[in-house]
Amino acid sequence: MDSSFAITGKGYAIVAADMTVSRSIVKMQYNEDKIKVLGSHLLMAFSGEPGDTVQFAEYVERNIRLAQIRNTYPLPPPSAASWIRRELADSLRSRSPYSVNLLVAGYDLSTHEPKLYWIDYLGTMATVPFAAHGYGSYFALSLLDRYHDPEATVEEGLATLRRCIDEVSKRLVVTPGKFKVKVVDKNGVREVEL
Amino acid sequence: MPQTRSFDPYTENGGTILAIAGQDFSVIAGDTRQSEGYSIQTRYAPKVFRLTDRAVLAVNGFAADGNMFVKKVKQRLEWYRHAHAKDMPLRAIARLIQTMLYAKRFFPYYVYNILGGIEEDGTGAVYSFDPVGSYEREACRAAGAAQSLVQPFLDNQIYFKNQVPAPGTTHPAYLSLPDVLSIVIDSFTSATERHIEVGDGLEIYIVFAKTRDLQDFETIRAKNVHLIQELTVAEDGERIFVLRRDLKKD
Amino acid sequence: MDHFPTNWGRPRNDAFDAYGTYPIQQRPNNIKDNFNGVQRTQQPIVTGTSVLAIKYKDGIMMAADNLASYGSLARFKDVQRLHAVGNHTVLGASGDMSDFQYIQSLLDDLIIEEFTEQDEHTLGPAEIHEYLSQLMYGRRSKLNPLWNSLLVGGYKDGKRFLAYVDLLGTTYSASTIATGYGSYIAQPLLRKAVEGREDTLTEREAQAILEESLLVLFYRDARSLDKYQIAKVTESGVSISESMALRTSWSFAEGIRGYGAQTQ
Amino acid sequence: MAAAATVYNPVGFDFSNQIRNNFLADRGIPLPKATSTGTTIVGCLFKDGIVLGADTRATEGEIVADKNCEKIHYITESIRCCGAGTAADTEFTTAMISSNMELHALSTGRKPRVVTAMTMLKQYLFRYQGHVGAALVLGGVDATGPHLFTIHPHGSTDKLPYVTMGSGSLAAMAVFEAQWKPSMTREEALDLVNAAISAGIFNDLGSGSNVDACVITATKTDMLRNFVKPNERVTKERTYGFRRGTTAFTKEEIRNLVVHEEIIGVRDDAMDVDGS
Amino acid sequence: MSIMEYNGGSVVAMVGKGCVAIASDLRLGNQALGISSNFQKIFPITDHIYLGLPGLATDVTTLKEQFRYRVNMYTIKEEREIEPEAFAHLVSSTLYERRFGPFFIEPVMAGLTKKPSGEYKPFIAASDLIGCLNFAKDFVVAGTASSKLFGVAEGLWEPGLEPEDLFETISQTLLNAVDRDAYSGWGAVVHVM
Amino acid sequence: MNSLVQRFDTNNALSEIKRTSAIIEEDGDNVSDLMWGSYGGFGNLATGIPKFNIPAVPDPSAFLRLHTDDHTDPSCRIKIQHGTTTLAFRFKGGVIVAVDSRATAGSYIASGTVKKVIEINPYLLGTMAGGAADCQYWETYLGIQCRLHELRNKERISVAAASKYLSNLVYSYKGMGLSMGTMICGWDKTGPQVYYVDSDGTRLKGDLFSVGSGSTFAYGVLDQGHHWDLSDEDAQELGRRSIYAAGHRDAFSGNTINLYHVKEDGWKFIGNYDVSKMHYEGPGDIPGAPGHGYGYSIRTAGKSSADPPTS
Repeated sequence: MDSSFAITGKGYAIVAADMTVSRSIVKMQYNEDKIKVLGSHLLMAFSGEPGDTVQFAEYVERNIRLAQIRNTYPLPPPSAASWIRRELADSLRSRSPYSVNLLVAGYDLSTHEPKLYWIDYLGTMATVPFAAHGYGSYFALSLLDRYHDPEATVEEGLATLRRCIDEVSKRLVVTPGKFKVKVVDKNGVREVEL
Repeated sequence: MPQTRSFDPYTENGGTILAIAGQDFSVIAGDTRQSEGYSIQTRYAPKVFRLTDRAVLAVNGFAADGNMFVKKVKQRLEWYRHAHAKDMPLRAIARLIQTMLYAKRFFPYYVYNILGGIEEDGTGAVYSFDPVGSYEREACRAAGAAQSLVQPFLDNQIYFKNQVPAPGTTHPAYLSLPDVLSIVIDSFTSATERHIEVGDGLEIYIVFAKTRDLQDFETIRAKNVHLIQELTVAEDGERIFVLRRDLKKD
Repeated sequence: MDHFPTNWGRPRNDAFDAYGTYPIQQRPNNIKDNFNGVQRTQQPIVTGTSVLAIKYKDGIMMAADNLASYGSLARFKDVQRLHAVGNHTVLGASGDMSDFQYIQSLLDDLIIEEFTEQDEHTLGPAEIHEYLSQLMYGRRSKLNPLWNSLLVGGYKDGKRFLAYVDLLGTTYSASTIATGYGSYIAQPLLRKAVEGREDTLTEREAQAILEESLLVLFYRDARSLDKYQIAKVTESGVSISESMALRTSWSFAEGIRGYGAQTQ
Repeated sequence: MAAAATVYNPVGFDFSNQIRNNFLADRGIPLPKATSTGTTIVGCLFKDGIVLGADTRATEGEIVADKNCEKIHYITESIRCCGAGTAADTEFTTAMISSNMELHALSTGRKPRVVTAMTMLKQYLFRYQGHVGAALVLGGVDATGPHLFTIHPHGSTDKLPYVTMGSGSLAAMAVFEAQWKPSMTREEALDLVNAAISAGIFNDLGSGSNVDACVITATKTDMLRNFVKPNERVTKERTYGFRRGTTAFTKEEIRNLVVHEEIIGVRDDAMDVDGS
Repeated sequence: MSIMEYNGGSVVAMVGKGCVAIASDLRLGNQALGISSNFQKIFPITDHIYLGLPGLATDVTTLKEQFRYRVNMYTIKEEREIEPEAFAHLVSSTLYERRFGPFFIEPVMAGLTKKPSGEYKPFIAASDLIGCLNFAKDFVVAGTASSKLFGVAEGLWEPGLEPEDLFETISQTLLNAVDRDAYSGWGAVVHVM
Repeated sequence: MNSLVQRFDTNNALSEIKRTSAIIEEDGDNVSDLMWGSYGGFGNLATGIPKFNIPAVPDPSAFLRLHTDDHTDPSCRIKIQHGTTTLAFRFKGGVIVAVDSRATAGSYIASGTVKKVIEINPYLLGTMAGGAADCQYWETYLGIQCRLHELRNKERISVAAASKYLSNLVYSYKGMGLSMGTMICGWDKTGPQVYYVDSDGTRLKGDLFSVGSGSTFAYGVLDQGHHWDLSDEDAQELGRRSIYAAGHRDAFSGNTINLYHVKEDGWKFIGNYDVSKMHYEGPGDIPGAPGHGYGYSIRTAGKSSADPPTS
């Protein structure tokens, strides 16, 4: 029952993910961080099969770091997303595939724009202005169609995000609880309290 | 020889039907092939039936259910005629068909019905049904094996879907009879090309409102004398004709 | 009620995926096995193979061999699968022979009943076919079918009649019909020989066509026999021939050696 | 993955997707089936050689995917092979055997024999235990005379004077059983093959469109593509052209492949620089 | 629901007079849920070949990358641009290689072949998911709306269409077909060569 | 042996034929009623709660599941049309009812012109989600009963009573395979009312419901814009916008929007709106409309989230 959302705005991208880890009918943890900071300007929210998620996120984190060490420069968001997708698609062809859904958000310093990629566990990738995974997407996407503004300020963006979270809390059978929210813009990554 | 492990009371006998309503006429058509699996059972099994002088029913799906259903509808209409000394109006027949189909909700008739004809106000009408009786009145509808091939073509040619009219004009609200007939024939020849269960023969029923001038039809009739037959029973009422022609037999 | 629309409009079964497992719902894989408990004729036991019939100038002609098989065993070699019903109709049956015998007794009773009425009406082939199609459809609707494919042929009031009905109640008529394996093997030959020539074929030609088809069937259908009967229905009524034998030829096999490189 | 991606394919099949596809299948999603052609293919012996025949319909389920496909495949100049079953399998299997036969011919320096092709095919198909779904009619003329075989998907073979395969095989076989006789002339054999294929075309829904035939004799091979065309489409009742501008669109981009560039001399002496 | 319908999408290609057109919808779905309305399914391979890849979206991206790689390798090794016919066979053999674990893609190709005389001849082809090629003279279709596309295209297509008319015909074919398909739609793109 | 004697007893042939005719008479129609009088030839709606033909198998609902529409099993033959996004909400000006018009059978869009609001009588509306035939049939039947109630009691039936009647009716078929999720909306002595009734037997009274595959998308827009004091125009716009949202995102919803408004003097049909037209052009120049297309790309045309440094 993971829920994650991401939206872009004027010069930034916001990624939000719920903080609960549940097993059977029990919430095991309610302050888990499901958003990995992959670089100075890159974020990745992950959800899916327990175990796979963290393993894959850490694997990606190390490799993105390695790429930066090797090349001096970090991978720009499009290249990073493409590489992540490829890893996921290839892993699906191995004996132990990762079942992980991802939202990769970053700020592209060369084009000065935020980038957001929706990637599912099959390795499907789409570039979108806003995205969601989990049951939350069934409520949030129509809401974002209505309220999302590509030129919104961070405050407006957070207000829109709050609408999504409120809606999901109101309508989803299992309320996701608290959300971790991170913002990436030209100055880098920072965490925001809602 | 049937050697299945358990008995399946349904089968599928292929074929396609369609109907188009004009302003004061209705066209109901079906191919005449009846097949099972890769075999042609017969090259001539009618799927379109005259119910009254202003109602024609096309059935498609499982042939045994279809024939039985038509038989029962005709029986009900006969009873109605005896009780009320007139033919049942078209929209009442539509509701009758709904309740008859729904009566078998838990053991459905595997039939897709299209009812076409003339309403009491003299307009052409088409009613389409799903196997358990949900129905609606439409201007055109295709059903059966090749419905997904034919219906979008009709959307385009009958409803002018996705077509921007030339500047300063609008699309006509109703098509003329010759246009409708040629679209029907082309629909079936196209479906025959691309769907293996459609072919052999084509039967087109044409129902005209009482008041309609048949001049355009007489021109067509004169050209196809041997193909067209009149089925009307009563005089001075609506008139029904059937046009038969061949389709490819492969 | 869930929000996967494709789950709608069909009976609920909460045993399957009650919570809509994510991301792809678990689907019931094997729902075909719900009818194991039903004890009814679920398969034929003693069976007859194809029946062939065509229209010709004077009426209709029908042919069937004399075999009733028990599985792959050629069990009874003297079974008559053509049955006269009244004076105008002949019935040919493939499929389960016991069900066929039941149908025969029903029809015999029907004819006797009709006869005792003495009302100047006699049942013609169309009526017999209608009766049988109602019977077969009714039984299929009770999910207790009579496991047969039947051909009804006849001649009455100057009209030929030939039609088919099977265990599902499916009916149709055509100028040539074949049941069972014959619908694959004999039907193409019959169609080619008969379609368009229904009004000119003589009795001799018609019989030759049927015999050739029976011969081909005997070559290719492992459940067939070289003993057969032919029924004719014409103006003058029904006649069913005595059992006859096909003249077979296997001479083409002389030149065949093995299935590959062998030459001797 | 990366190793497999070269221009020229490595030998054999690549199973890398299979784990993933099984994973999807386990989730209850039925995997799609490949194009499988219901077909009528036949072959028969006559006085001087072999006649092969095929219809030209390729189906995907109930839909006709190709109205005029070629089902008589080239093996060598005097050996041809008709294919039924999974379309891609017949295509690739015959192509592979064809090139192997060519290599065989080059390495032995002789005209290859029909039995060689037959043995290659049966061994290949047997190895895949029926998973390569090719049902074939192989015919040809070689130094030992005319030969006609059928090869089933599991690798079993048959050697007969007249053979049929595919969904229309029963219809076609009925024609052969009724009419075939030894030592027919070329015309008789062609007529018979035409009748057999036509029986399939008009009685089997999986077969249709045209008749292809191929006559192989010791001296010559005639590929009679669309030998008979009994199913031409009638002309449509009307034309369906649209007025230009009928379709609304939001954006138009033209990518001109011919780049026009006007070169303007900046100074008169530019040419001199080039020339010196 | 089959895996071919998981993400949705359809492609059609048509021949005109000295021209070809290839068109697709733009939807990327996750079953019934629409995810993106600008998902590219048609890719330029060379200046004279376009390739449409309807089917499972992850394989669209994977195959696109693989074909780009193989075509580049071909160009380097052969020192010439790949011709449409050769490319069709490259697609076919790439797919058949995975006969027993296929990509869930049914490619559609459209291109112009340069004849010795210097003119360009239209070329279209389609393949099933294991590489059975279908060279047609009129039109080819694939994707979740394929049966609908077959029906409309069979009705609307006519020989000898000029590029502008071909655009109208292929657009009308695609739009009306995807309008009857739940898994295709969300905008469309048409390429006319 | 006894049965054998009977078999060949000529006197008994008649009974044998009767037995077969009993087999042939396979459905339990009350023939005499339907043949005669003012019911003559009509369907079974007019003659009380109809009898249904049940297949003779141990588990009829399993039989039905085997043969009727099931996305897990493409080989099943009988494709029943599905209804999809519907919504209804209460506000100070009455009840807004909005629905889409798409019916799908598998991936094929069987119809884009389905009337999913069933006009039970001038004061009552029912919506249609789930099995189209189930909704049409039982809500028509409900209409008959409501009229009879009026005739018997000389007053209109309350929304509560009508919905309860329907709920009891379908509950008696629970587990048989009926599928409907409907909102019964109307205005009675107690004011505007909305009841949700489904084939499980659930009956809920509430302010705001949405049912169908696209309901979550409709909720997303609806919840954000809904409050009791909406003006009539804003409420209508909210209904329209919410169904558009579902029609856009959900593959099984779409084509056109039908909008109804129930007020004290009965329901009024506000309009039919094409979803594609809403996407590109919006509802046009009507009160409450945004003045542009609803589509995200239309609404945000020309906007960019790029933030190039201003030099």
